[in-house]
Amino acid sequence: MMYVIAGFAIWGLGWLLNLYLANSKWSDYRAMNIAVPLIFGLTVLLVWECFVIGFDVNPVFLPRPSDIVLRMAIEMPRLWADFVQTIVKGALTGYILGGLAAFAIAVLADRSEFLTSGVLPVGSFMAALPIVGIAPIFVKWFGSDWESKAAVVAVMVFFPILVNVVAGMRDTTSMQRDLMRTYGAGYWPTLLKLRLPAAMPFIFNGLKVATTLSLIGAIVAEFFGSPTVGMGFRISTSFGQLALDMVWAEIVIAAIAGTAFYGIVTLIEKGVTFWHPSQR
Amino acid sequence: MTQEPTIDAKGLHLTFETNDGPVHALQDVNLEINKGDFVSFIGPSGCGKTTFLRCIAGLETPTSGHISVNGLTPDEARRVRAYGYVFQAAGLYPWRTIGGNIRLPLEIMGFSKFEMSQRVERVLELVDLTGFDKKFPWQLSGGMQQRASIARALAFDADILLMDEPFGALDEIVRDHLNEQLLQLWARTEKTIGFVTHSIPEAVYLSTKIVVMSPRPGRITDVIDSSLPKERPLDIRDSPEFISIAQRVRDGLRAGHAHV
Amino acid sequence: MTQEPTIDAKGLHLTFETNDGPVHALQDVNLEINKGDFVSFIGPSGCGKTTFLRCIAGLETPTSGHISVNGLTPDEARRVRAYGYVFQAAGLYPWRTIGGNIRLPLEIMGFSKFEMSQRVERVLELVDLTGFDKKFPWQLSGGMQQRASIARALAFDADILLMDEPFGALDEIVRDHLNEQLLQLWARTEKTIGFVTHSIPEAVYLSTKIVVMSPRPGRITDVIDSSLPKERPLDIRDSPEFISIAQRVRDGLRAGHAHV
Amino acid sequence: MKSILPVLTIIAAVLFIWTLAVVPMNMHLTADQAQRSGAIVTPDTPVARKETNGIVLALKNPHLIALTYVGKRPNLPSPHQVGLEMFDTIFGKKITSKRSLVYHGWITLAPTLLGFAIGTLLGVLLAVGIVFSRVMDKSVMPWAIVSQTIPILALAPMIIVVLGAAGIHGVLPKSVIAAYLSFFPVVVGMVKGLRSPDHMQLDLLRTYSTNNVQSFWKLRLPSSTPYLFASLKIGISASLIGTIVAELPTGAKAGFGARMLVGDQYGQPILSWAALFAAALTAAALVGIISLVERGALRKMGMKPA
Amino acid sequence: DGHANSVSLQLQWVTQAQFAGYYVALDKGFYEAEGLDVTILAGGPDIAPPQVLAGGGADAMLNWMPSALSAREKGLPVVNIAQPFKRSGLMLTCWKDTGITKVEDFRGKTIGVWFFGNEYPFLSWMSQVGIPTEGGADGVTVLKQGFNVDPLLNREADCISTMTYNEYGQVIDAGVNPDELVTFQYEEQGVATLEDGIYVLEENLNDPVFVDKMVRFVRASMEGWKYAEANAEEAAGIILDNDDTGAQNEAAQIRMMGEIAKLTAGSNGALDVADFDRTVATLLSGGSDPVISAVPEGAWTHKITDLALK
Ligand SMILES: Nc1ncnc2c1ncn2[C@@H]1O[C@H](COP(=O)(O)OP(=O)(O)OP(=O)(O)O)[C@@H](O)[C@H]1O
Ligand SMILES: Nc1ncnc2c1ncn2[C@@H]1O[C@H](COP(=O)(O)OP(=O)(O)OP(=O)(O)O)[C@@H](O)[C@H]1O
Ligand SMILES: Cc1ncc(C[n+]2csc(CCO)c2C)c(N)n1
Ligand SMILES: [Mg+2]
Ligand SMILES: [Mg+2]
Repeated sequence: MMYVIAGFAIWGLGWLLNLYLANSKWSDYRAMNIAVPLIFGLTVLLVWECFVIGFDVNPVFLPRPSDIVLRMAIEMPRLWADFVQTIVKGALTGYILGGLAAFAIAVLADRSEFLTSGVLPVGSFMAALPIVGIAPIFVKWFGSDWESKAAVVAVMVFFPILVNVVAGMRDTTSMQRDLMRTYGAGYWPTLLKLRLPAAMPFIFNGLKVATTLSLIGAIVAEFFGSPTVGMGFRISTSFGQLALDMVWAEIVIAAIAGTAFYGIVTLIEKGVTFWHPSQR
Repeated sequence: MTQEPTIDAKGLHLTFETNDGPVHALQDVNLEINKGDFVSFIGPSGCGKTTFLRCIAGLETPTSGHISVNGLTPDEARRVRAYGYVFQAAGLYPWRTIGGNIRLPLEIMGFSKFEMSQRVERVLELVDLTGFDKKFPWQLSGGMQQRASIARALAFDADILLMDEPFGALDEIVRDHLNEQLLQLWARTEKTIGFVTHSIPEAVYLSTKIVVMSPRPGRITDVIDSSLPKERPLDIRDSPEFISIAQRVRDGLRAGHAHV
Repeated sequence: MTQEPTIDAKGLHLTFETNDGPVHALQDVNLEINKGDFVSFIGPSGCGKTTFLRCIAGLETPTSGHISVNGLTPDEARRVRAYGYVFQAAGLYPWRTIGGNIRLPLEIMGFSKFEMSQRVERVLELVDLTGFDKKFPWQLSGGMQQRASIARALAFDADILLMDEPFGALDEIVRDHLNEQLLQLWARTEKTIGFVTHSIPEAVYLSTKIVVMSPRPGRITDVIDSSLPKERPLDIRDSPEFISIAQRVRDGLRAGHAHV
Repeated sequence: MKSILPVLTIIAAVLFIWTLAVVPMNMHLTADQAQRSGAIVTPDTPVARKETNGIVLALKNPHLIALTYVGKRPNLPSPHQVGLEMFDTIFGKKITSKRSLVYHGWITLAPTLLGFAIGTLLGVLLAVGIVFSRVMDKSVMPWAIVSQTIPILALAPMIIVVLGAAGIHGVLPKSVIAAYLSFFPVVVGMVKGLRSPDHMQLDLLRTYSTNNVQSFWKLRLPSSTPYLFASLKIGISASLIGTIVAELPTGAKAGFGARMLVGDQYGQPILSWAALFAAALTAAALVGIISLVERGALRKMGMKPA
Repeated sequence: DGHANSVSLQLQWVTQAQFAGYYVALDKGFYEAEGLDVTILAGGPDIAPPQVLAGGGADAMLNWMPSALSAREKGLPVVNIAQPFKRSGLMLTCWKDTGITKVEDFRGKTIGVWFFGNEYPFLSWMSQVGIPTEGGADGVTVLKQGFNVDPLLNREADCISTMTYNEYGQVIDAGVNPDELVTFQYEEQGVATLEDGIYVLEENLNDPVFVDKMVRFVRASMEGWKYAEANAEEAAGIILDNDDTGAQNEAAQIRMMGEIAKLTAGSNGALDVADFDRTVATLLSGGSDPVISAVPEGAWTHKITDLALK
């Protein structure tokens, strides 16, 4: 009971602290962008810990955060190997391949209205292929190792990037286009000097959504066949063994890696699209 | 070739379809502009000045009628980069600095690095924006943006300059200064210039030909060939000739308004 | 209350931080505007006219100095809807028709349906756009859009009207017409008006007070109280008094430019 | 409607490549099978064939090419196999039959729609919160991102078990997973959209001294509309995928997901492929409906649809 | 009340003849005759029955004993109350042309294994015969096998895990001749562990109401099993009726029922303690990373079966 009350108290305190920080005069500092979510996260963890103890939750259900941290400390080498297998080999490779393909197809299709209006619906059809359907097929085609995971990721990230590149390249004002026309600018100058720069805010939208998709894709595909290493392998195996602390340790790694990946893309976006109203 | 007009519009019509009915932006417009002419377009707002300029530049396709530029279609002329165009709004690319915006046409037309920086510097000076080349458009005032867009159009030497109210957002002093500069440029280079303005003195001061337009439907109501000499000091504006031309323009304008 | 100036700026500074150094948009600006004044701001582009108007409206926060509006801070005054503001560019909402755009402030301020349609009709007529209420902004010419944005600011009766070059894109005839209308409105309603313009005659014709500004850093170089009577027919512009005030403004402007 | 021809063209191209790919993809299995029934195959052992690329193998054994199109458990079913299976299970069965894809489609569709509604509502609410509250902006957005980096298939069983323990069965648990996947694109798109008004548009409202509620209805919401629809299209596909993922830990009993799984497990790839394509078609149809609504809405708002 | 007579059973896989006894008992009204209202919850690749049990989502679960004992050690006290499966159906199926004839030949080969708590029997076996599972020329390379037999057909793996009653038949259905294959049944290798048993939470066994309904449940279930053994075709038909996916085919289910009958034959439902001890011994010999570290106490009870079979 004590713990439950403590949980609620921490909840309230964390919220108040954030309320204060976010509205304080420091709220525009860079550090606040990290501190506030961190406090939020820390609060969640503490409340979680208190509630698990207080409500006596069975650890095969929900482990305590402290157990998870402990597990992470013990299993570092294994977690690292899983990370390399799944994120570096599977997700990143697939992200790059899928991104390049989407980009190439978008730019190609964009040359003609005809191709674009054909590629987009077919692309959206592809995006709707559920991962639990394509993962077994790709494992069959490309084997159990990371290649099949990269293929799944490539397919998953393809559409969001494609749509955004296409939409972005159309997001120019008529005056901006007319200006290019008065220069008698051909396809390439218009592409390089107007359409691509103007498309950047959209492209980064797609790239950001794709970061989270790529992690999910690589991890989930391992459920359908893998070597005996990898985050998805570990999650499903540990889940079957009811080693929930290990499952959560991997989830934490996935969350950290995913957030970092997203953050890096966001940083690049800030640098590239500094001129867009949403960045100013 | 010298006989043939640089720009020749015959029986031009242009109708926009809108949600509540067609808008006749241009109706039976006929106009000849010769090489080296400085033509001003003046008329109430909505009379089709912008639309006509866009037709010349091949940015808008007339519903019917015929238009030729240097004996080519406007589209072809556009492709051989016959025009410099200044839009009614500045329309700078937000991801480029002022310098970068001016460099844009130069890059496209393949000028050398050195040539580019020289030209950028020269036109920035011309429009009084020296030192602003590293700023981004949103960091400039409205008038400064407009001047940057004029600089952009001047940076490459197109034979035909089309300017849609380029000096609208500028004060009298700068405006006088730029008017003089423009006249000098025109005299020196023999460019053909199409120029939209709302200022009667400006139109009279600059032009060899003044086209008065009237709205609903947009059409030309008067074409005045200026009898002013090519050499025009600012104080020519007090000459009786100047005042009489201005009066004719004003009457034409008033007639257009009465029609409303 | 009648003693106290409606708008009172004391020692205003405003500096923008940009990628290549700070820009001093306003430096030590002091100005008092009394209730019922019609104040024009004139100066070369980039001298801070827009910035100062935005400070009055509470849209920009000065780096230092003090400003009060009706004894309130600009922010507070904004909150009691003391202002009507016309921006330098039309800034109509593209998803609303012209009528819808004018109705926008009225909806927000909770006017009745009937009242709204009456007011929309009235101000559309005032700016000569009757019949255009169902068109979308991009179907209008530049000048027509600007007039629509003026109508939008006039539709609700704010005590203070701030207008940033409202007539820049209009031709002389319409401009004269709107100038007269504005003067009438002002005389009738005793509004306090802040008005940015680049036209010296316009400034002199309209104002009770003319503020001449100069750039880099942006500051006030002259404040001219007009001795013209309140009743002003258009031909007052030929009176010697008018011409002498205009000359003073022109001199002030020129001095500002020389400084560049 | 004018996009029908281009779409058909692209589909034709895809089908063409697909048809070509069937040969090398299935060549090994076909060769193994042909050899068992006495045909002469080069190279003549499966182990040697494994080292040979599918195209080369096809060139060496042209007489087997036709057989690659009719295998019962191909690596890549040929388009006509999938097409026939789909036709048969969509039109050839009573829609109440367990063998009808229409029946399974409905099983999957119901949680999808409910989940989409929940997810969209949640997404819009969060986006509004993020745009109007600094605390929400700073603390919720990073965690919304984190939530999407958690592999859903790992989380799904726990959610299902927790809800099951709370006595919630049936459509709702699947909808929760569907909502979990669909809220994120809506948040991201809506935040972007609600922040898309430019300075002048915002300043105008400031001069009217609007409160947040008014600026939401009059400015932010209208200008976010294009973004909203773009997100809804992604969201509805995500919702469908969520439902299908959720069909595994809810005991893969019925629905597209169950068909895919069971087809895969019992060596009936054609059945899986048919379910896979039916799912994608369903999503495409849902996206199409949203596009139609979008068209109407944007036209009414005077925006020229792109 | 409802609680006294309602039972929900969590299966460990999708509806198939492996679970025929329960479906038959339901369909033939054996449960009803005992006054029970039984719900059968199908399983699948992403369902851990012990977790469902812990969450209160089911009264009883089916599980393989290694997985159940491991859950017990993890702090989830599950107890075996009945053991309808006497023999193990687990085996490895290998291509003959890989040269594999005996266990020693596994070295340097790739083998597909089911994980998710089902890897223990294999790992124990390998550690008993001294073959490392970390790959290399000297050990086996382990693949986490998906839910189909493609790794074998595509020759990605030299051997895969199969059940006598299901996956093995699928390999044959794919056109493979039995004499192209070599099989290793865990039962014959002496490393068999007990498969599908009925488990409940230990604490529930203190509740007489619960015990009473379990007694009736086990009695009816065993009746179902015996009926299914004797009427394979009818049982397969019942499975098909209960399969909501509409994807199962009849021939495969009839064959599966036939093979399942061989595994349930010889069990009256009561756990044979010798089988239990053998399972525990196998698991304890699991080398460096054993499934369980000590002989489990109280992991089974005859309390239910004693009453049920009386
Ligand atoms: N957001 C901004 N960031 C940086 N500098 C700015 C910004 N806005 C304005 N400035 C600078 O402040 C100065 C004053 O600008 P302001 O817009 O007030 O001029 P203005 O008098 O209205 O000119 P114009 O007549 O051309 O509209 C200019 O030098 C401009 O470059
Ligand atoms: N894209 C369009 N769709 C529909 N109507 C249009 C469009 N563009 C212009 N118009 C209409 O055509 C007419 C002429 O417009 P135009 O822009 O040529 O006028 P303008 O003479 O340049 O006016 P201003 O001096 O105000 O810029 C106007 O009535 C305008 O409403
Ligand atoms: C994820 C997962 N993988 C393997 C098994 C083991 N298993 C137990 S019964 C059965 C059916 C065989 O036809 C299989 C494969 C499981 N339960 N869950
Ligand atoms: Mg115009
Ligand atoms: Mg300004």
